[in-house]
Amino acid sequence: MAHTDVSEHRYTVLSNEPVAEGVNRLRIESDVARTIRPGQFMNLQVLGDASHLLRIPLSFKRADAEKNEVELLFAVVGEGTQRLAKMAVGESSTLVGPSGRGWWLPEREGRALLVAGGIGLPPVLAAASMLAAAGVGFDAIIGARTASMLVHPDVDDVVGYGIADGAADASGGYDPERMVLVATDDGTAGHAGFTTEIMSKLVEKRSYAQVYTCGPAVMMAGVARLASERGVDCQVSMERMMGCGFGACSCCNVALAKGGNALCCQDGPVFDAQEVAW
Amino acid sequence: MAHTDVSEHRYTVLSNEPVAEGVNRLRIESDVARTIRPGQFMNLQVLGDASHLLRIPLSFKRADAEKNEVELLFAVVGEGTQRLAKMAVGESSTLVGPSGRGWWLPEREGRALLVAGGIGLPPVLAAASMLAAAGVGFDAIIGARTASMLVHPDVDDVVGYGIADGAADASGGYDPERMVLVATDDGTAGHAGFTTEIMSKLVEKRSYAQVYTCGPAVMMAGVARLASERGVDCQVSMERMMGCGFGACSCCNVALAKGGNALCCQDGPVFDAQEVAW
Amino acid sequence: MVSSVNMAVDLGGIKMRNPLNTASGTFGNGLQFEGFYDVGATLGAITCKGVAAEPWDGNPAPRLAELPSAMLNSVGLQNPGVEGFVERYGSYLTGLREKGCQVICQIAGHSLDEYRRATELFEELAPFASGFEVNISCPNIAAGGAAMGGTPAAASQVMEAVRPLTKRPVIVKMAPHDVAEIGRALEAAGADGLSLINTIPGMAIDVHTRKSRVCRPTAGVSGPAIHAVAVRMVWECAQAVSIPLCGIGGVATGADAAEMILAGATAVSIGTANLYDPTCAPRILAELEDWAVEQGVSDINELIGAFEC
Amino acid sequence: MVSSVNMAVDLGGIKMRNPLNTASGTFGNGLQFEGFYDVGATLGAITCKGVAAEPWDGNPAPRLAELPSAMLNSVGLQNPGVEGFVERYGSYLTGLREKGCQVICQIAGHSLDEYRRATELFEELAPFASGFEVNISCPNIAAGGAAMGGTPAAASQVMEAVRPLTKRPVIVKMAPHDVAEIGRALEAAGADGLSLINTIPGMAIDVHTRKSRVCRPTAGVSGPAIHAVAVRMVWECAQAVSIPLCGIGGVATGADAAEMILAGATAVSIGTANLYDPTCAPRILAELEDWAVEQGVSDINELIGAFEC
Ligand SMILES: Cc1cc2nc3c(=O)[nH]c(=O)nc-3n(C[C@H](O)[C@H](O)[C@H](O)COP(=O)(O)OP(=O)(O)OC[C@H]3O[C@@H](n4cnc5c(N)ncnc54)[C@H](O)[C@@H]3O)c2cc1C
Ligand SMILES: Cc1cc2nc3c(=O)[nH]c(=O)nc-3n(C[C@H](O)[C@H](O)[C@H](O)COP(=O)(O)OP(=O)(O)OC[C@H]3O[C@@H](n4cnc5c(N)ncnc54)[C@H](O)[C@@H]3O)c2cc1C
Ligand SMILES: Cc1cc2nc3c(=O)[nH]c(=O)nc-3n(C[C@H](O)[C@H](O)[C@H](O)COP(=O)(O)O)c2cc1C
Ligand SMILES: Cc1cc2nc3c(=O)[nH]c(=O)nc-3n(C[C@H](O)[C@H](O)[C@H](O)COP(=O)(O)O)c2cc1C
Ligand code: FES
Ligand code: FES
Repeated sequence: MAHTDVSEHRYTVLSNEPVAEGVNRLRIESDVARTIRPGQFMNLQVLGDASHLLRIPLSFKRADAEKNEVELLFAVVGEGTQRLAKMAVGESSTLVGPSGRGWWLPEREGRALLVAGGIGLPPVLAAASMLAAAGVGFDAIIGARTASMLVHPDVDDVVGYGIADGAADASGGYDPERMVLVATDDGTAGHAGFTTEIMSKLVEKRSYAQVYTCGPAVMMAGVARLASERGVDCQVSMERMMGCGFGACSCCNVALAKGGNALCCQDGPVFDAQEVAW
Repeated sequence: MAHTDVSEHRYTVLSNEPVAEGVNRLRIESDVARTIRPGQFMNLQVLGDASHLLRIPLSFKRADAEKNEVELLFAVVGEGTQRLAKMAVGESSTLVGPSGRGWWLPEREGRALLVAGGIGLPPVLAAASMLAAAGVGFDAIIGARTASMLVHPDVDDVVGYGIADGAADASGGYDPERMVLVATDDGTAGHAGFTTEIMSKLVEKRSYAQVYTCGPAVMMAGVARLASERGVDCQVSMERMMGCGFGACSCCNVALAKGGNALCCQDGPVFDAQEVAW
Repeated sequence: MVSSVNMAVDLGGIKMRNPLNTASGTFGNGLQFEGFYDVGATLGAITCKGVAAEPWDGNPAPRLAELPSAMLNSVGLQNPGVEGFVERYGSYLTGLREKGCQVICQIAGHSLDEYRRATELFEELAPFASGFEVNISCPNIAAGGAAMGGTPAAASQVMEAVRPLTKRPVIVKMAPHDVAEIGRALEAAGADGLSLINTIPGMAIDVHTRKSRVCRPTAGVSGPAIHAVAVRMVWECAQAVSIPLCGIGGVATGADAAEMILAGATAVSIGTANLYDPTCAPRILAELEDWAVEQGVSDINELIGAFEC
Repeated sequence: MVSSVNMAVDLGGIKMRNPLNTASGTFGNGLQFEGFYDVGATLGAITCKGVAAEPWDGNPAPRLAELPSAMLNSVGLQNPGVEGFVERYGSYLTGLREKGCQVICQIAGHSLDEYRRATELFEELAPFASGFEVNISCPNIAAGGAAMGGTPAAASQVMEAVRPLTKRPVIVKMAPHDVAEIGRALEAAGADGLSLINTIPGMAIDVHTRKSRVCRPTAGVSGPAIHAVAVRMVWECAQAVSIPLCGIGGVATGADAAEMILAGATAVSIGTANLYDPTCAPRILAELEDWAVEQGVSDINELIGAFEC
């Protein structure tokens, strides 16, 4: 319950550039790299505009404890992320983290399925690396509104890319079983439609022990329903506006199926989908 | 009374660099150069921090109507001027101006005396150029807290420099009569003490038709008193916190000797010293 | 301004071509903005600076301090008196009326008698006034202002004093305090509309000198920092009265103005934003119109009070 | 922290080593900040989140919106009930006391009876509590909270209900409303101190959906945007009562805390700043101490109410 490992760390921008329409890749140097685990997040302060008090909570794609480096992907959506996108190499500020509870490995044996929608991608890529490292096989469904918003190089890098069987895995090896499927709302790449449409077909062909998903709330609810119908465990990474990001304000509640509220920043952001009141 | 010539103009930074301790020279390109007159001011918006609503009122040193260029000097004192000091060449924002009533030429024949304290310098330099252009002879007393805060190149450029008789004037000519005297609080350059101490001696040696002064309120009050004792006309450029800078809010009142209040931004910033309730 | 949406609203008998008004004391008397845009051709109405029967000097300097996303002012209603006001601005304001922009003159006073005298003088000298706004909420004067508007009874007294003296619409400018209760009392006393809120009393101390950063211990906070509080008060007041409201407080964008309308305001005044962003009004108006179009209504009046809760 | 200035203050019987306290609901229950600094060794006191006799779920999401220099929250006092609270935090809070940091437990309730039951449970289960703060000012619950503290009579009732049940110091957390009048009533009802202000009710509307940006129509505004208003209320209250005050509202720097003290606060709580700048408290404390030195006093108590007007 207590997260006394959450602390304030400096971070310095190593690189910060667009990698898809409205999406930046940010590499930072920070001590948080040593302790942060896949699915956890950090809360970044972007200096410059004192009228915006709140930090920006971001999940991450990959952390390198030896190099003290973290790689993040963020969507430029509002004023905070616009200012973050303007941070230049060498500029520095502080972050609070590592925050919350990350992904856990499947509790049952078997294949995993990753489903990422939009900017839900980074924690899903972190899950992919975690699974690859643990030797757990997985397939992935990656959704975006349109082809130009797909973060090609990063997906490729971690899970392989394209509507094809078999893809390079994070360790550079090759998983001949892996399927990586793409959906765009407008059909400009892969399936024209939703990730859940692909998923509902995929779960008929292959059986999974665990689903990992992050994306728009409505997508995650759909993924959770499909998983539950098939009796597959499902972990969801939830998003909430955050006042603090470390359990101090109770602003980030997630309603629970059993009644009552959990805190997204402390009890999540990763939850067992069954526990969430959708 | 109405200043319907006050308008919003874009400005673009041409150069912006320190010229003395805590003082920047800023050159901007802006249409306001066409209409602004010595002693008037403009109210600059510096983007970036929405928590600071107010613009920064700045007088100017020189305006070039043909090139659309204005040259300003500003002291870096608080968050607004710190952000202004970070504006890079090519960045642009808006300014409101030309604002207020500027200096007027002496109403009587004779020599003028300029007294500038600290960052009161820029409008005094503008007055010097105005006088030089009108062929009015003048002397100048320039004060600063310490030598490193004296804006050498700019003073030199406009009125000549140093504790010496005779100096180059703004038009590049030479006025063999001109005295340019310097005072620093700590004696690191020129007279050790206040500009008013120099002035009280100078007015015994030379007679003046008009004094022009800008600087800390206490200095201007002293200058005004000395001028009035000698029966010399005196124009003062006053400073107030400004809500608007164009007569819309009545926040910038200057108490008048005859009772009541004038508005610094509209009826000033230049006032006849006799009219002000010191 | 050709628009597919009807933007005209009626603020208690003051027929505005669009909901945009200006907050008293933040717009000079209009003239100061002519270098920025054509005031008469743009706004629905302007509200002039508070004016008393006789000239007032206002407070000593300093009158202004900057606060986070806000400013603190203690102007204290410096004004030239009704006669001086009409002399300086009468012909300009008559011109505004001719261009279709309504002119609301604001009445200030230290006592019931002074409110009466100012109203009588306005009636006599200001044919250009479309209506009046009675200021019972200035926090920066020792007598009158907020001191006269602090309770339902005191507020009604002022309204009852002014009401018989003019047939033109009278709206009352309220302090950010008990707006439902005082609003009801003012409606009963004959107000044609209410405008709210005036600045919120606040205090800024220079901790080095231990003295106020402005000329009096407390002064008025305005700007984006007070917007959410102002919207809430407009909403509370709208539930309590049936006369139209003019929403004021921290409006700086079309969305801010739209919030006021959804909360129940018929008109919206721009205040502090005029000072730091003097060209904001035409932009806010355009944004407001875009929003009305986006909302799919044919008349902006359909959006008044359309907040869903 | 060795200092030439005595920083110790007495908040109505709660003896604090320095004036810094934390605002309820913005500091978890201390434990959440242990990764940032040694809470027990730093602060004068902490004030825990409001706790009721039984667990409360709080409000549905969304509970938070960002505003200019402020935030808007509608948490609605989610809490695990006194038993759950003591179970989870009791030993940690006992540890804080041992380190010299006072622990103020906040009492919440929907009715007089619930306030009484919570107090009784605290008395029984929380020996670590240095004193209590009664929350009669939460704007985010339908019953109790601000609804119980809106008038002098209602506020006194709560204080009178709680007073006989404990011998420990009881302070009351006030809403930003009629603080002089209600403060006097609370003093008469036996309060040992007052803390103010709670969040200011505000409203933020999503103009596209026409719905509130948080789960209820109105919610509480906090942060730097409300600081000047909070300082003014502390000053008004200080004139009206002789019990000590804890100043709360938008404190983010030593100067902000110093303003509160000059206005009449004995202690100062940090609220929202803890959330976005979790290491701020030790910095604010150092700045406050530097200021006391600069002011040339040997005891910070000399600066309480030392505003010059
Ligand atoms: C645990 C967690 C992990 C996240 N990881 C990532 C990530 O890896 N990459 C990424 O691009 N984004 C991520 N987000 C979302 C990201 O925090 C928001 O997009 C960002 O805070 C928006 O800031 P802004 O100032 O630019 O936008 P604003 O102008 O504040 O808002 C723009 C939009 O974003 C929404 N928003 C604002 N703050 C949040 C928030 N804290 N959570 C969710 N939505 C928000 C607003 O409701 C609004 O619709 C994460 C959020 C959480 C809670
Ligand atoms: C008509 C006029 C002309 C001016 N010309 C110049 C000039 O040519 N060069 C120059 O360096 N400065 C000039 N100033 C002063 C300049 O406007 C202030 O230094 C500046 O606004 C400070 O902004 P800030 O945000 O950095 O400081 P803040 O953090 O806001 O304040 C720092 C200090 O500056 C003072 N200050 C803030 N605003 C003003 C203001 N509007 N007027 C006076 N003092 C203020 C504050 O009281 C405080 O002591 C002029 C001011 C006026 C009114
Ligand atoms: C400098 C200044 C002067 C003001 N003068 C008056 C006034 O004369 N009469 C009045 O009713 N309100 C006056 N107000 C209050 C505004 O009309 C408005 O109610 C308040 O500022 C809130 O709106 P805002 O946040 O948009 O500025 C003044 C406000 C400011 C900032
Ligand atoms: C997220 C949040 C939760 C709060 N919860 C409580 C609470 O449980 N009890 C209470 O008395 N005040 C609560 N408050 C109010 C604060 O204690 C404080 O009075 C207010 O936020 C003003 O101070 P600030 O501007 O420094 O935050 C809460 C405030 C916030 C922002
Ligand atoms: S964001 Fe503050 S408790 Fe989760
Ligand atoms: S600054 Fe607004 S009237 Fe002068």
